[in-house]
Amino acid sequence: MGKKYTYYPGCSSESSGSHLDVSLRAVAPKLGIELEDLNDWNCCGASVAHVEAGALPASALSARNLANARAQGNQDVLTACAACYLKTHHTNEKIRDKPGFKEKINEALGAAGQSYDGDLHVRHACEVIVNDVGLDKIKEQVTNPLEGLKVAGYVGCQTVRPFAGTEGGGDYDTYEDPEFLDDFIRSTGAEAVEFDSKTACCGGAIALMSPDRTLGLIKKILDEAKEKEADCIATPCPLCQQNVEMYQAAVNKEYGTDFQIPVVFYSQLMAVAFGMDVNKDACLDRNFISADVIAQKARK
Amino acid sequence: MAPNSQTILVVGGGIAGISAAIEAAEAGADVVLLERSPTLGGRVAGLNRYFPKLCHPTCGLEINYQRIKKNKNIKLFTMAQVATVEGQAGNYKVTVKTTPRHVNAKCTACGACSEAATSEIPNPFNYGLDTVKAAYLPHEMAFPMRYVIDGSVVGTPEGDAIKSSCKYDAVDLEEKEKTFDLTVGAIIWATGWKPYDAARIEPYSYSESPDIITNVEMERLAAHNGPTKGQIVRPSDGEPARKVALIQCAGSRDTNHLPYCSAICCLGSLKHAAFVRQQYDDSQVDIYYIDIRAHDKLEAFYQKVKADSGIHFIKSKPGSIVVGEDGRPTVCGEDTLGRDIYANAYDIVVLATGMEPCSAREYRVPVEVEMDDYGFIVPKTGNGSGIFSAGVAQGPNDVSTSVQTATAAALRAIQAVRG
Amino acid sequence: MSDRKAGVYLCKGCGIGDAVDMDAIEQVAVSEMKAPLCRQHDALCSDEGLKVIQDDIDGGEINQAIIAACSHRVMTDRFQFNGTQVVRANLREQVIWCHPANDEDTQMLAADQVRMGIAQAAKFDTPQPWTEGDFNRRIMVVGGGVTGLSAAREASLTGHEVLLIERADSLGGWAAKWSRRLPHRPPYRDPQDNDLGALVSEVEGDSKITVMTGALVTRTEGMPGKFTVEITRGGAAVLETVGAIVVATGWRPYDANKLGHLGYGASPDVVTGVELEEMLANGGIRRKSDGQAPKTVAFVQCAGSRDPEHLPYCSSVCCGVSIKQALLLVRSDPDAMAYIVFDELRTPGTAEEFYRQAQEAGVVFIKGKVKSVGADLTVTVDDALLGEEVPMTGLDMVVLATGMVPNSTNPDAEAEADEFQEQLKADINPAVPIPSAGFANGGEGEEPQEGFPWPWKDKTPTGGSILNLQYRQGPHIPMLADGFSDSHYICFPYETRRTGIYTCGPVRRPMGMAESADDAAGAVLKAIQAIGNAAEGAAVHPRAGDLSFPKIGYDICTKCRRCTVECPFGAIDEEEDGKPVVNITRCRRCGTCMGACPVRTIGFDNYNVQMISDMISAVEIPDEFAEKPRILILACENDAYPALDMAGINRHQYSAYVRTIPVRCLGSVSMLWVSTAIERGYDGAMLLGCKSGDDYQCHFVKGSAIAKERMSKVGETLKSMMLEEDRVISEEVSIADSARVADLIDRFAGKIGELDANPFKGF
Amino acid sequence: MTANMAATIPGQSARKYDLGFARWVYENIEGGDKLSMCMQCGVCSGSCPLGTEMDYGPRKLFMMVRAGMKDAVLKANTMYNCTSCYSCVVRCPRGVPVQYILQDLGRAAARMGYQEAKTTDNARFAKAFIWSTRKFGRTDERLFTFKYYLSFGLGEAIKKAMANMSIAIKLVKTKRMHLGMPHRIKGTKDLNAILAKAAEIEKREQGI
Repeated sequence: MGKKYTYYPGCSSESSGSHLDVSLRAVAPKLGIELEDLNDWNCCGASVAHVEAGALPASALSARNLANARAQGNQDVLTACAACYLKTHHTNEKIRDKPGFKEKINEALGAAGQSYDGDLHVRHACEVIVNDVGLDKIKEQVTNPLEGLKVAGYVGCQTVRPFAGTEGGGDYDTYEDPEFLDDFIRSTGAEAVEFDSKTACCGGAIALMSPDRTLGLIKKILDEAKEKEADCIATPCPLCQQNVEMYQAAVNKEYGTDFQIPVVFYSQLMAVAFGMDVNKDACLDRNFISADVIAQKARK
Repeated sequence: MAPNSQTILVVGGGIAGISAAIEAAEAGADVVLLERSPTLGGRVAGLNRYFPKLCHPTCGLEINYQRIKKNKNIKLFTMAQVATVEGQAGNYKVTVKTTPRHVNAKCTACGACSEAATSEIPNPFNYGLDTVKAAYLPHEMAFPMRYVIDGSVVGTPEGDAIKSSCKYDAVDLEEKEKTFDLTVGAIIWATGWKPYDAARIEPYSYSESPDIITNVEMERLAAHNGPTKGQIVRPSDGEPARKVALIQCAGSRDTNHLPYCSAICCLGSLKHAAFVRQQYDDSQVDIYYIDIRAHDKLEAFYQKVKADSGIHFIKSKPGSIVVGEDGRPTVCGEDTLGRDIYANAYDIVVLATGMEPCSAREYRVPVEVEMDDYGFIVPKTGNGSGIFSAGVAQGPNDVSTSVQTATAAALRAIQAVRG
Repeated sequence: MSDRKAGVYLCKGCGIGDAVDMDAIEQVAVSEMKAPLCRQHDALCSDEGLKVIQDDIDGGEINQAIIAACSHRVMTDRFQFNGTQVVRANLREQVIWCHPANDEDTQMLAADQVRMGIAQAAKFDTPQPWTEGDFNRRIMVVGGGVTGLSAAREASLTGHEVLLIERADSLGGWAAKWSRRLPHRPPYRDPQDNDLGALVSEVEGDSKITVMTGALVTRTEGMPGKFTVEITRGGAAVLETVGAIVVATGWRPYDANKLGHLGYGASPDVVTGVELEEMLANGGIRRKSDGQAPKTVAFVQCAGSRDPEHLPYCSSVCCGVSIKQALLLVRSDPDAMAYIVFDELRTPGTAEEFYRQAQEAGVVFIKGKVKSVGADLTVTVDDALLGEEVPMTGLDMVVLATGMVPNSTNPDAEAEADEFQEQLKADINPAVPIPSAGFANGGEGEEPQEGFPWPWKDKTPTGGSILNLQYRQGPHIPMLADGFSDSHYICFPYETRRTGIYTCGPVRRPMGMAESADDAAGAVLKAIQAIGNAAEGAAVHPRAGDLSFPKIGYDICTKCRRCTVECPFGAIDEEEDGKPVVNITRCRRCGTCMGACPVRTIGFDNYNVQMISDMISAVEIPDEFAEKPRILILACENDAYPALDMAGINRHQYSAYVRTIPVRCLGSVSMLWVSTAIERGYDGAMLLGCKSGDDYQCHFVKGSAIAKERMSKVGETLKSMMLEEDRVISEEVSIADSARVADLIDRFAGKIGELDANPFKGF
Repeated sequence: MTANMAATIPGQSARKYDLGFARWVYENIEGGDKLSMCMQCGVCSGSCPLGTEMDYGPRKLFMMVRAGMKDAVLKANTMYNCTSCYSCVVRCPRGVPVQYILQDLGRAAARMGYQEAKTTDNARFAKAFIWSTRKFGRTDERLFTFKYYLSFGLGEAIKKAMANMSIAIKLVKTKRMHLGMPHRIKGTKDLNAILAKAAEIEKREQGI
């Protein structure tokens, strides 16, 4: 049996990022990760809530989730979404470390009769895979190595920034040139192309509100993936996945390009390489730029 | 209690250690000088020129080496470092560990071993920018003037060939790590610095392009005895580097890296700007900086360099250096005086990496010393202690200040051993 | 030396024996040069080889060893035989490593190297040190501020008596006025207690230190080990004897009255940093106008410093001092606002922590040039970061961070005679443009221009000398164009042109308290060395330990004064009739006097005009039909000669027609040597020495410049001999020029080859 | 921090480098306590993906805070071009949490009623986002997006929705957007109570 974590899926798991959630749940047991869903979890607020709701209410969103998690036990909280991780982890640290903050947050939580004192660890799924699982475990599970598949590992921002290099963040990789995703890709038997844009910004939430401001950022990422002849882009971040996949048509229209590069989650690669069902587990059918190339390359 | 030993041990044979040893010896003290590498000279031996006079460090080293050769008070051990220290002021028992050079004192520096050698190793003197035979003279100004045989050839046919090439029985492939003991009255740590690892400044892509180099590498490129015989060229293709960016505070003044200012890099880069401009009439040099710290008289050097029409100062800490589509390193950031966002491509980009004291990480001082948060050994004054520091072991100092601290440390060590 | 028994030892090691016919060389030594003994060995530097020489010495066979092997720069320690004279002839670096093996010309060169060695040995005497009279070990420290106090204490702790002279009535200097000092110990974040009082007490309680306050040095004569100083106190003068002098006269604040554009004088609430410091030490910051504590204070950096109209240099400490004062202000009153207006913020090294500390405390840093400060305290800043001109209004006080002016002269003393004022016009200008291909040019064809006016180049500091040296070369300690006392400010910071007199602290370059205290310790060590060496008759840096010294043949001396004028170290005085007198312990043994002497009557026991002339003459000159020209090279032994050695190490090949003799300094080159060479039939001569001029690289400061000057007159001599002027040239060669020097030689040899052979051959 | 901070929010100062506003920022803006550490090196602005879209980069904005240029700071579009990539945060050599400060300055500008702040895409987007969060406890991408479009008026909303229709259809087809009832958490009431309380505390502390 694996190690148990309280799992916070986040809002995207129910919509645009559902294939991350499904594929992660599929591969987790094989990696020795036991996921117990967080009770009645709410939205983390992402990078958006703050401007409208205010700093403390934005933190209070995470604090409620943390209080719920604590009520479930003291196992580590795991989330696979970059924004959920950043907000929840940061709130947790502030409650633990920032003078006076715990009192304020608990005053707010008190309105619902809840409290929380900062003693949980909030961890990103990738960090857990690096630190608790290990690459060997991934390799052990590979039955259908993705030989010959060229993957551009696109980490994005918030998965690593600003916490990957901190002690609290598990100190599992660097901010600008992280290696973990390439390691994951290689562990599945695929080839990780040298991808300088690995931590370039896709525009984040601004891409959703004003795509015209951010198409250029997305184009740069696609440009390099194409230049490096990547078969697909793999990412850990739901918003990155969404932006880079969803706006390819708009980029093509704006710049006269013809990008058709599938954008998948690392967990989808793993599910395929682990020999699991390409649609039910790996959710390749949830990519609207066809990611069938992954299944095709997988050695049967 | 009278001190038992009047010998002063100087650890480190860079400019600070050399100066401390000679100054103490010329005042009559007995000195043992230890150097970890095969030759004296330390970091300065690898510099092309000094600021602000643009004169060659080897000139001063030659004088110092002559002083050592003529002074009977100095005993020199190379490839030696301190393993342990016990005791107190006036009576320290020091265990010294030596690593094998595989060449003994019979070496005449004739060079036959090097001719016999076939394999090449990265040249440590040139920071690995080129290679050198596995039997090599560290450089033409090496002191002692004696060859080194790299351990990689021990037990190989090449090693045997090297050994048999020597007519003077100077090759000793059997040589092992050794230790010996010294009794000394005072110790001066002059263990110097190493360049901050530029690869750790990830946005500056040091590992991504051969044309992104560090300031110490620039010294080697510009030096007549460097990998390019003094031609400042792009390491990637050997083409002249006519457009050059110098990036200040690459690591220094940065709480993510070295929180202190390394004090020498601004002047070093001003010097590098002059190197490039001296070599190519149609060159352009851009210096990216936060503050130009040309303190005291060195301000004159800054003003001189500033007066050159081919050198531009951009007050900006670049956000990143990326390798552009044409393969040229491109410096990206904001010009804080104009608020322009720039992306400028260069032939080479030179990172003015800071100084990290060897005592911080590389080398643990095996005796109780007061050390600050960065690993600099806090200088001691007055009586009571027999442990002193000099040069960059003490703080980020330039050559002149290192010599100053070394001379002061020599005096205080003399005070300690003479009670 | 009357009974010379020179043994010649020919080393065949390192391939010498393979490249050169050593038996033929032995023939030259024995048959031609009449060496009483000559031996060959396969490796002279081996234990066996050394034993051969030692046995000859022990057996009384020889008392001079001429070792023809590698360069004298290597195996120096091995070829030492307990006082037996050793002469080295370089067959390796400068013969077989840079010329083809088994070649006629290489063979001739090797033979000449041995001939020169034998000729040198014949004129080589072991120097006897000069140790006449008593040598005093006491150290005089001039200046009782932090630097001088530290120097006195350090000297005392090292066992020396000290005479400490302070012109004020009490010890302490400026630092005694500071409330707190800059942090110099970890964590470098907070102003530290001013512990100067403790140092003053230590000095006052030190029985080895004699303190004289209210005193001035009014006259200094003598030399290291034997200085006589006149000290005047309250009108009365006393004479004291000291062995060495440490000058720690420090600095004074730049006169704020010259800073009218920064509002000084327009409002009483525009004050200097020093004035603010005095307030801090005396109860806190108060406005002079109304006695109120100011709430809003701007600190203007570079008030005078880094300004061509005022002080061209950076005063180094002002940024730190303003940060300290601003911190003290905002800490004493949390509502107070402190602004530091700067151009470049200079907190080098760990002082960066102090900068951060001030920011954390809320001190605001504004980058920009202050254009004016009004009587209403409005500071108008060209705000570089906002990109607009900003009037800062509502200030309660403006503090000008005025710079440091070195007390390299005593501003209160009367200036010396005009002829000596000339000495203050510094001869070295650090702002000279860097000569180069692209440097300081708009492009090709444009003349390099001086970008930054260096105003002190032609001005002289006010006041009289510090020591009133009774030297032929004047009363002052030489200074550089920025007004600071001369110092070789890179490799050897304590070197001055006045042996036994060491400057330290801010008189040498701007520095703070901690660095000054360290600098004092360094200067004291140099003073101790000067005393020790003087007593042993040995030279100090750079020819440390050299026992030789210049001797003047007074029967021939014409009292022409060239030696007294040209000595870079002011070591030679004149008696009233012009007779030169060498103050031997001031001498650095460079030989510039020897080169200067028109009648060649100055020389050293082991280095003299005749010796080099004989070496030149010992070279075999092929006749004019042999088409084998000979070129004499006189090379500076510290730079050019090692460069030639390294040319060999790098196997750079060059003409084998050259015959090279190392010289102590080009300044020591007697023009007789050049004329001897020409008369003997050499076809050309090259002088290879260090860079001269404003960025000179000569370790004897003026040697190469003087040689250049002398060389300019050689052309006339050549013309008078009906020879081409360009047969004799002078080149600047640095130690790093190993590749270039080979090229220079070949080009010159090529030129000489184009000329007819020297008609004096065979005369 | 006092309960009546509201009275101390400084107005726009007539005098450059009046520290009233800066001190308010230091004390009340998230991460503002580190703002004084900025040494104006420009690494933040130079690292910013949308730096070219900004009226002023973060560096200059911070200098303007110090200079007391309250109106210019709070009217700037800088805060709304931050993508939260955190490059500035990890690169800042002085540990200034640039992104946090920008975000909170944007919030402060909106609260203080600056029209420039209230009419940005970001403000409209955030309003819609929070609406969903408050209503359902979670983000319903479909509903809040349309709500966001509606903030531009009905006509504009339909235009925007039509423009994105192909994406929406693809999302639905790939099971990444559902067409049923929004997922609603059980504790929406608790959540809203907590949020209201937090807002109340914040207003008490900062006066806005």
